Amino acid sequence: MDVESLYQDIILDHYKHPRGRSLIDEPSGESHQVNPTCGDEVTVQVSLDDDGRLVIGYEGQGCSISQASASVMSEMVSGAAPADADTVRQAFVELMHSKGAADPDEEVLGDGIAFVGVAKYPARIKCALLPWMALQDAEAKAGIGPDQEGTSTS
Amino acid sequence: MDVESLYQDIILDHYKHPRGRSLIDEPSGESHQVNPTCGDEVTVQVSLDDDGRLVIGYEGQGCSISQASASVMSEMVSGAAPADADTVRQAFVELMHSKGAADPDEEVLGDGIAFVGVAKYPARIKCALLPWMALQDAEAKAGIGPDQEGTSTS
Amino acid sequence: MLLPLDVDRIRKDFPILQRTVRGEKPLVYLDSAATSQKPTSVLDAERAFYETANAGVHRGAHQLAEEATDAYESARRRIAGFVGAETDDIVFTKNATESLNLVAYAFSNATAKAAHGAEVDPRFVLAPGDSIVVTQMEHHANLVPWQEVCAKTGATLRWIGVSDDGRLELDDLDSLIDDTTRVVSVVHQSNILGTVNPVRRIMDRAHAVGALGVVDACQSIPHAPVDVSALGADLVGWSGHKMLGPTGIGMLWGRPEVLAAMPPFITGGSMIETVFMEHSTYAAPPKRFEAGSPMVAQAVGLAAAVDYLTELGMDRVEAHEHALTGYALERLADLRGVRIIGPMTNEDRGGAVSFVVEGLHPHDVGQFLDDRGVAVRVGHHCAWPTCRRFGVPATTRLSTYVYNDTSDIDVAIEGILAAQNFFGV
Amino acid sequence: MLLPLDVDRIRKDFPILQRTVRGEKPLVYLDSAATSQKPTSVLDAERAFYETANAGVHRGAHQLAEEATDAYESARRRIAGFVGAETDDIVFTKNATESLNLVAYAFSNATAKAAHGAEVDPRFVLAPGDSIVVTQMEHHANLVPWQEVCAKTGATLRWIGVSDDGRLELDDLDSLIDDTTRVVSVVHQSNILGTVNPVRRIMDRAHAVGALGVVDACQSIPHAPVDVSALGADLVGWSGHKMLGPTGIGMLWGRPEVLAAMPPFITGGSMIETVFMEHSTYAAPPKRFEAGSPMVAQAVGLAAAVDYLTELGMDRVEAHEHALTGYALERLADLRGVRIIGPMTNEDRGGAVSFVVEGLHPHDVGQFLDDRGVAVRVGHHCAWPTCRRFGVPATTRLSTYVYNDTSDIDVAIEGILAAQNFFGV
Ligand SMILES: Cc1ncc(COP(=O)(O)O)c(C=O)c1O
Ligand SMILES: Cc1ncc(COP(=O)(O)O)c(C=O)c1O
Repeated sequence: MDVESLYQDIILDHYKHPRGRSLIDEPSGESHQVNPTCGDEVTVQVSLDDDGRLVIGYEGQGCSISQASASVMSEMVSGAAPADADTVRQAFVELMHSKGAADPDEEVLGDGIAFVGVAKYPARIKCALLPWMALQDAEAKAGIGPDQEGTSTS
Repeated sequence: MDVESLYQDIILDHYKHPRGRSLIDEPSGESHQVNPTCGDEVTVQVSLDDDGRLVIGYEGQGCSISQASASVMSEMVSGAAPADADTVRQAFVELMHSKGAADPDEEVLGDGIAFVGVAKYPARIKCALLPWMALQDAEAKAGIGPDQEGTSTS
Repeated sequence: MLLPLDVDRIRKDFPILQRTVRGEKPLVYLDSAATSQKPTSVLDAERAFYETANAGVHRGAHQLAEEATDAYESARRRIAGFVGAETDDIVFTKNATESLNLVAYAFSNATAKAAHGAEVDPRFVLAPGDSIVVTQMEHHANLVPWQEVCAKTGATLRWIGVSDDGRLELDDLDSLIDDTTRVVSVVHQSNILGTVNPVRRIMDRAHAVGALGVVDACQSIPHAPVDVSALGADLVGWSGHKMLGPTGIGMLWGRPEVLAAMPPFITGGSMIETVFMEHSTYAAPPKRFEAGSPMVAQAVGLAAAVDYLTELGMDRVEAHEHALTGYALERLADLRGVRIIGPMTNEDRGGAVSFVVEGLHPHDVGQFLDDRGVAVRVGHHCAWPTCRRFGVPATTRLSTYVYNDTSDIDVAIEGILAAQNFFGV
Repeated sequence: MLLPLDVDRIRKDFPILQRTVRGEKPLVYLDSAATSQKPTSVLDAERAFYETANAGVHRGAHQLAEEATDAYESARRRIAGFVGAETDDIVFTKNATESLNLVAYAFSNATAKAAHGAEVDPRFVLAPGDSIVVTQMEHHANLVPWQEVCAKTGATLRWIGVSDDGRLELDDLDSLIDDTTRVVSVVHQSNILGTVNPVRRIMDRAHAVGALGVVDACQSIPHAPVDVSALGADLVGWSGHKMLGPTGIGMLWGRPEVLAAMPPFITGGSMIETVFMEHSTYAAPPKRFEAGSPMVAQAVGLAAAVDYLTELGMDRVEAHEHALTGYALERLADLRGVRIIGPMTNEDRGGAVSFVVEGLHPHDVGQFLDDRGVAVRVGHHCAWPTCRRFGVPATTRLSTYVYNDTSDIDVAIEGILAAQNFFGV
């Protein structure tokens, strides 16, 4: 177990070059989440486009893990149907609770698989989960849910 | 160290036959003391007679040690000049803090010397001191003190 | 008498029980209602924590901090499991007294904040005309905090009386707990009388009038299987040191919805969400109620204690003490001049047996027991109003645990006889 | 560099320092500002207490209870002596956070009781228009409780600002602390900046306007000789776990007259004088503030810790850490892209050294240190407003103690360089 297994290149890349990092106009839901231990912050905004697919905005400040996780999250769920986004979110949460023993599915998680090493560092799991918690909360506020009528087209 | 060294005959005698146990009319000072651990209670009243000597009243309920100590106290200080009573009181307090190693002076302490064994039982020291604390407090309330003008004739 | 627990084996786990007192007399420890002794496994667990994992919890990003956090939270999980609770519904405090104060302060704090315009859960806001109900057999820890709440809010304290045989007088329960009642807080098992109270019935009545229900389980959880969520209460407090655990740790269990509605008590680090100079927001329970550096080693030690108890089996612990209590009651009843303060029968009754000896002050009885190596408690047992109820200044109390057997009671009985003999009563 | 303490010898007394982390790397513990490690003598003292003397204190009349009471009170005496205090002016709490809350609650409790007609010391009664003064470098434990007091009484919170070099801005002290000020509470040594504040001057100003003065000495008492009565304060709080002692014990020192005037905080057993169902009266300090079964084993362990520190000599402890801090400041100043948050010089400064690395988040710095076996703290260190003051979300903090030497700092410096290298900043 060493620090390189935590900081995989994909994570560093998302950290240095965050994808889709900006806020959107008139989100239907927004959530600001803070990690009280270290002060990491992330704001996630959601709305649905005309096809019922997710439009995501986000912003944040914090460590490489929380910020890269936000970037990966945005990449994975932007344009996805809420139900699909939920599948990804659940897979990510599960990965974080795997203690590093999981064999994550790249089909589902995309670049999210790079976070497998994070699960070995309990103090960093919260960082990685922060944007995903914000996503869930923002969706709840917007009334967007996986089982919701008309929102899932899959 | 055994229980007989604690319960000397003098103590038992005072416990079973308390001397001078009653309240007085119009005391100039009165103090009610409680041992919060066990609920022992004692009330001590003081005033001065025309010769400036102590008149003592008391009442109480509690264990053999606290009640015998009140009886001995009353016997030793009734009719004494406040300064002399103070000498006795101080000698008694000192005895109680001697951890049982003292060789108490019967001249000063009278039956009080029987309490030498109590000093070996920390939980009982408070019992033995209770009436003497009440005496000191009652005197203070009455404005009677060892150094006080006119109150000491010795 | 064949007891459910193998006391000889158990005593080997408790180093202090090997010692002698008062000149080579074997220690007979009958004061477990005050505090219990600790098995080696508890001492080892605490020490191992300090020697291998000690660090600030929930705050560091280094390996020790991870291990310390893990030790602390795993302790919470095991302790929660022991009382049938969810992990996050257990708050660590320093003792049961703090747990009960935490609850009482929810009321006075909410009341004061509401008066200055803050939004608080109205269930915790009190006013003159409101009543708080306790019993006449409360430990001071479940009485004085409520007196204080009354002094700060204008609410009135009421109490359920105690009958001559040491039972709660529940006939007028429905008039005592009425529409004005906002909280009902009762002891599960009395530390002075030994009585086990029908808390479910009282909690149900509390809920029927919309009051919150609190149970002081200090003397029940160590001695019998207790599922906190089955008591019918909203909040339950107890201590670790009475259940083979270290000094300095207590617990509060709460229904999650109630904990979430409560304002914080002690505030500072670790219980916050965000802090500005002007204002702060608070973390969710249980953290909201755990300000400052917690009792980590103590939680770890207590978890080892519940493991030890679980291995013995709480059913058997209960049966063991029930048998011992029956034996003590019988032997005491046989003594001339001895009056038991509390239920004389062994039904709905725990192993704290209080008594007075005619013509002898409890302090003097205790002294004779001490002289024989028997450790009992004499005094009002922090239940002074209960003593007054029975017209006694104090009592002598025997209290048992897993390491006691009937021979311990026998030594105590001999001591009482010796005292009677010595004082000629 | 020749240090005043023989670190090699000292490290042998701390079992945890023998362990390795993250794959066989020797532990480099630089997180003592969070919590210190414990020498064997402390662990032995706690264990010996449990194995020979454990019993309820101040309550029993048997030999164990005597010995336990003696152990507890002798611990109080030694701990008092360590800070130049009278024994009875030391109150035991569970941590510094409780100590500071105890003080804060004196105000909110007195205010609420006065509103319902009780007689209380008017110094503790607050109203809108009154002010409370803290600083911008407080630990949450000395900030949030005062915010709560304000929320409950209508008083206003003010604070002394912090300059760019991490010192208190005292120029406008006389206008900040004015006639409206009722209490001034300041940290002696900042846990995030390392600054040692001129508390005497601030306390004197508090007293000049008739306010009470409180000092949070959590980070000073473990690291330098401190005579609590010489700080000019009325009340001083600190923790045991940061000074080689067990978790779960804190202290509050008070001027006897002030303690005597304060209403109780946590109420219940042991803090009372008499109890009736209707009302109770309270014991004198320190007991008034120690409700419930106390942290006996922890007090005993902490007394062993102060014995250990006394043997090292607090003057030498201070000199040792001063030298180490100077070394750390120099080495950090030499690094490219490292900004120290707090005083850059070693004057009036303790051994908590916070910094940020350009382009790197503290969490990532901490991770690289951890990977090399170095335990540091990253985050806001429970001083979030102070971080905001410096425009940083968090810092990395090295903090030293008696078991650290310059090689520990060297390993940390290498870790920072490695992090910079890895992230290419
Ligand atoms: C300056 C300061 N004040 C208060 C505290 C709170 O101490 P504790 O967590 O032991 O209650 C700390 C430590 O965390 C501190 O460093
Ligand atoms: C019934 C009861 N309630 C409350 C308490 C208080 O517990 P603690 O002293 O551990 O806070 C005790 C024990 O002393 C008790 O027996």
